[in-house]
Amino acid sequence: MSLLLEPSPEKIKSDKIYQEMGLTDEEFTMAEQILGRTPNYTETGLFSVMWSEHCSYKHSKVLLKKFPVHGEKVLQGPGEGAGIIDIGDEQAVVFKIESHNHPSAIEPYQGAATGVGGILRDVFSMGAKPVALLNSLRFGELTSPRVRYLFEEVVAGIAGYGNCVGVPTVGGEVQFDPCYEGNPLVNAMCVGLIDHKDIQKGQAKGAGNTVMYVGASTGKDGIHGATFASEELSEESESKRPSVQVGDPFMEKLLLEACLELVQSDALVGIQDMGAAGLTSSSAEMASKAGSGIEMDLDKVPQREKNMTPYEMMLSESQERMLLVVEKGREQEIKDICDKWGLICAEVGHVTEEKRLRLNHKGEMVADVPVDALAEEAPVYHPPSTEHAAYKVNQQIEETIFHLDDMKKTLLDLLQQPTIASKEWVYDQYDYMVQTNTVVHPGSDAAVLRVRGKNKALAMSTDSNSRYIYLDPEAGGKIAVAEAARNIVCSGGVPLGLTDCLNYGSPENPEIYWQLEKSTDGMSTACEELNTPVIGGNVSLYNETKDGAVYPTPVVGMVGLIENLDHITTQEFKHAGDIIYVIGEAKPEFGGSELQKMLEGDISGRAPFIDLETEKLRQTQLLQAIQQRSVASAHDIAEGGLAVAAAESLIGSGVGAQMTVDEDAVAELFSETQSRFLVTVPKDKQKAFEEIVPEARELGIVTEEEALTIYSPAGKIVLQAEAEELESAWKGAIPCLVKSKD
Amino acid sequence: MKFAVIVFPGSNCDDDMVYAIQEGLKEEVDKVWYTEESVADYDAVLLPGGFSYGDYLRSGAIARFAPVMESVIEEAEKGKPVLGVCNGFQVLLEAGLLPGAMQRNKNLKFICRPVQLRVENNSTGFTKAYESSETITVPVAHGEGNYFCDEKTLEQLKANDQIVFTYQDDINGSVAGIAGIINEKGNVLGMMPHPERATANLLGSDDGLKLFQSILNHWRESHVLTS
Amino acid sequence: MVKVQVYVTLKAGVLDPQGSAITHSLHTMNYNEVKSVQTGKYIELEVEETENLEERVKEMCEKLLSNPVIEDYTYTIGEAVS
Amino acid sequence: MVKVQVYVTLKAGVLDPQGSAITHSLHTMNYNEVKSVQTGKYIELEVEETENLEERVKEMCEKLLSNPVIEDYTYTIGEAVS
Ligand SMILES: Nc1ncnc2c1ncn2[C@@H]1O[C@H](COP(=O)(O)OP(=O)(O)O)[C@@H](O)[C@H]1O
Ligand SMILES: [Mg+2]
Repeated sequence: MSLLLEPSPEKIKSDKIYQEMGLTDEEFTMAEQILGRTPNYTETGLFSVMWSEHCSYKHSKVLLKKFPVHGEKVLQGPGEGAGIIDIGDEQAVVFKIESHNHPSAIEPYQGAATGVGGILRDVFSMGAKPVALLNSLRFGELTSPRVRYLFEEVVAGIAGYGNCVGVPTVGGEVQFDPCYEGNPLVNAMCVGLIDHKDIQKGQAKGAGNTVMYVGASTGKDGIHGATFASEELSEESESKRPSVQVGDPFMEKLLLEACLELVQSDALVGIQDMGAAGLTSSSAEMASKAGSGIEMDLDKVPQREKNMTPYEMMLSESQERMLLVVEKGREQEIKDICDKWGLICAEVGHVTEEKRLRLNHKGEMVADVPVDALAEEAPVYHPPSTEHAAYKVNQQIEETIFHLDDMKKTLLDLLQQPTIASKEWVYDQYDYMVQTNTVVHPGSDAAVLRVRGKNKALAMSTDSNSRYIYLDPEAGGKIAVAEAARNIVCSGGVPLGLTDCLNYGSPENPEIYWQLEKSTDGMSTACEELNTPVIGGNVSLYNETKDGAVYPTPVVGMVGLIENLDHITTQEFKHAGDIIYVIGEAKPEFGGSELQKMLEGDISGRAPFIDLETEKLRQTQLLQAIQQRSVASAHDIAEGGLAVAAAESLIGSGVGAQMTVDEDAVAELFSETQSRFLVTVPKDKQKAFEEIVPEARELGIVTEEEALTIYSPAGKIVLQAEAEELESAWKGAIPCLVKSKD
Repeated sequence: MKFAVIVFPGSNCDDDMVYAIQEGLKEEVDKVWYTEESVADYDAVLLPGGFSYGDYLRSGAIARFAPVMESVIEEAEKGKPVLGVCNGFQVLLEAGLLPGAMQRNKNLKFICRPVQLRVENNSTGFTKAYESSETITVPVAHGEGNYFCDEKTLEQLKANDQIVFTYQDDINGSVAGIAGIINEKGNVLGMMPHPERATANLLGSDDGLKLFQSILNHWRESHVLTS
Repeated sequence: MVKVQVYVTLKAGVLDPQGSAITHSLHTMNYNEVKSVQTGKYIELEVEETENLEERVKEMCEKLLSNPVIEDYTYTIGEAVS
Repeated sequence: MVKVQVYVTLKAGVLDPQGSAITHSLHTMNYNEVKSVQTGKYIELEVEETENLEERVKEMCEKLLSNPVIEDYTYTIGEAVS
């Protein structure tokens, strides 16, 4: 019935209805040429979602090609649900990060929850058991009630979904800056473990094989979610609200268990989750990757609502669904497994030789489109690029020299900056222990999970400092990768590779495209230098509101291998009497620093300098020292500088520290100079440590007295604070901000 | 000794419980699917934590009607040791094997962290390996762990020494700081904290192991006596 | 088909942390006229007409839809819906 | 004092996982006459009588008590209670 209400091909063309779906005039003409006729409503929908930025990467493809994606241990690079890296013993680690920014801006709880659900499916559809979740979040300032609402609901949504599915949320990061006020960033990452033999592909091989649908039934939710994610947020997005998807973590858990059983069956040929653009992308991509086609009977698609049109079914982004390709004749084996888990399972079509996506509905063919046109041949754009105006200005600003009267007050104030403050309020809500493998909890540099039954562990972390990237995209891009690697190294791991989520404003703005270009250049260079290939990722563009774009925020999710459980290292100071070292000299670099933001209310100037060779050398040495058991604690010096790093290492450790710093105490304590580490070493390991890390400079000693005392070279006290004061400032800040309801 | 770990749709700490028995206690354990009709062949029944049926409606409300529960209730009434952890505790409450009910944590948020517990009663078959009034560290992870019962029930719990664990600090608003209770007969224990998450120092604590050891020791004693 | 509406509320004397939180929020939003808030559940069932409908609804409420230890329930059995 | 009753339900088309789980559970308990279940919230407010009571109740519903993105609400403003 409602089919009759759909506009005819002629009307779609004459009234430019395709524009509402996100296609440009040129793109629509391209679609016409591909088909040799004007596409009907359903077909226009197929093109519009598959050629959306979210699915086709049309504005970023060129840049992604620059990433180094190969490595000895890489088993699967970009191109599948998630990348895979070998970790020995016939095992591999599978991981990927993905954004859910736009849904979260509209409905923060469900937006964040379904973001977690989607990334989980990317990982278990590869055949892997999800063992950890991480996230990377950006919000405006917590002084705004709307931001507090978004923050609380996003955290609750992540917790609500992950906790219920039973995958521990072990790490992440949260930063606050006014540029994210109307457009928060919610990136979720999932890490899985797999035996080599179980690795699956999302491929529709073998003409005649059966296409099966498993999981939740299809509703009208999320229709056009992919194009929605590819537009700027405006008042109009409000009216698209009904497209919000609701997550069902219970269904996800059943689907997860069923999939882990399904991949053990050799009746399964291919499997892919229905993510963005749902049934359309999963079918077209699986066929395209296998060089085949798919024909489906839409009447067989399990539907949650009456009278759904082919357009609605194909574009729905209902959650918790999977598409399978099954060897013909063995469908029952698959159904039995799904039955056991109480899941709907339907035969919806079959694989064809001819490389087309054909859809039948109520006895009529309603779409007939070449699969490669949808999955591979989206237009690729090389948008114009212009140096960002702010960059030149900032490069010319002289480094500010801060004169601080009260170092203790400065430190306490810094510890209360929401970006630096303890995130315990957040991770207290995440079940970070389920599956009982979490050795290092959230709160340290990287989370560490043991690999059950083996004497090894995985370290993982998400990182990005968008302030640096805004000031200097190339340097900032390098720093994002380097910092992630530092976190892995500090916990005793060898960085294996990374996944990235590129969150930017509109690529159609040449200055933003320039940010994208420069920062991915920086990231690529750092990946080469640090030997951390990019095995997958996600791009989220159009993160802007009428007040402007977010800072360029490429989030790096890195995973490392800890080769021996004895190598696991945390940032906490351990024993009184251990010697405190710093690796790396501080320079007065305050551009984009927390100190600058705190004192001046905004950022300006040059981002900190980074030399990747130095970075690599220090990481290699520190890791070696850790592997030779000469290190008691290690922490990278990041936001807030050495003083904040020392306070973080001391809080909760039950010990204190005395240190003597350089003449220029402000720089030494608060500068964010790169490639620096704060390390403690047991007395009897001092010599061994210094031999491995000759550059390390002794700063002082871990004390029994629970206080931080910092002396000048002349022996004068520069800063003295009780551990308790530091702790209450650091831990109290976020709960206090969240509670303030005015 | 042979343990059964009940698996409901959506259970997510079932494997953790299995590992605790296999690796921590080194005893035999099976996962028992919710549609099974009998747990009579097992020496103890463990209802795992996490979630079940998504914890929709109320935690444990739907699981309580899973087919296997009939046999669990029957065995519990016969005196077989039954331990419910977190979601398992909620199932026991819903099933009426233990008195009271769970509400959402008083701060309305999920909480996950290691907490300090006080062993209030170390004479049960689940706690004999602990010292009296010992303080132990065991993690919690729950959104609905705010134990409620009326005055009269609380009086009874106290009078019969049925309060087995209490929280050192009030983390969720539970009546009388209750973290775990046992039935009058002494064979059904429900507790919100997760002992199976505290069975190895690598994970932060092994204080939970003694609980499982207590079950084993108790079973061995009674087994030797009867055989 | 009959529409059954079930309301589940907390028993008197059982604390309602969610209700208190809402009251508090409403006050900070300047709805000071609100003196107290009680939260509960609203459950709508579509049921095929059966003989002992009311009795069976009662059973469902007692067994599953509410927890009698802390909750009360009421229900209305509506007109037949198409 | 006036008693205000607010009913919050999911908008049509929004997935109700809880409702499906309850339906399923009722079926395994042999209440097969139940065809579908929709869950929602029931909120009871005690409010001091004010002039523009209804308008303010509407505001509260829209701003706090319901989430207009996925939920609808209805309310009744009852007789004054003592
Ligand atoms: N920023 C990026 N860096 C590297 N690879 C990327 C990036 N963005 C996307 N990719 C890769 O492109 C492929 C398609 O991504 P996506 O459409 O998000 O996959 P899916 O829909 O399966 O989640 C994936 O293999 C992904 O890893
Ligand atoms: Mg996906």
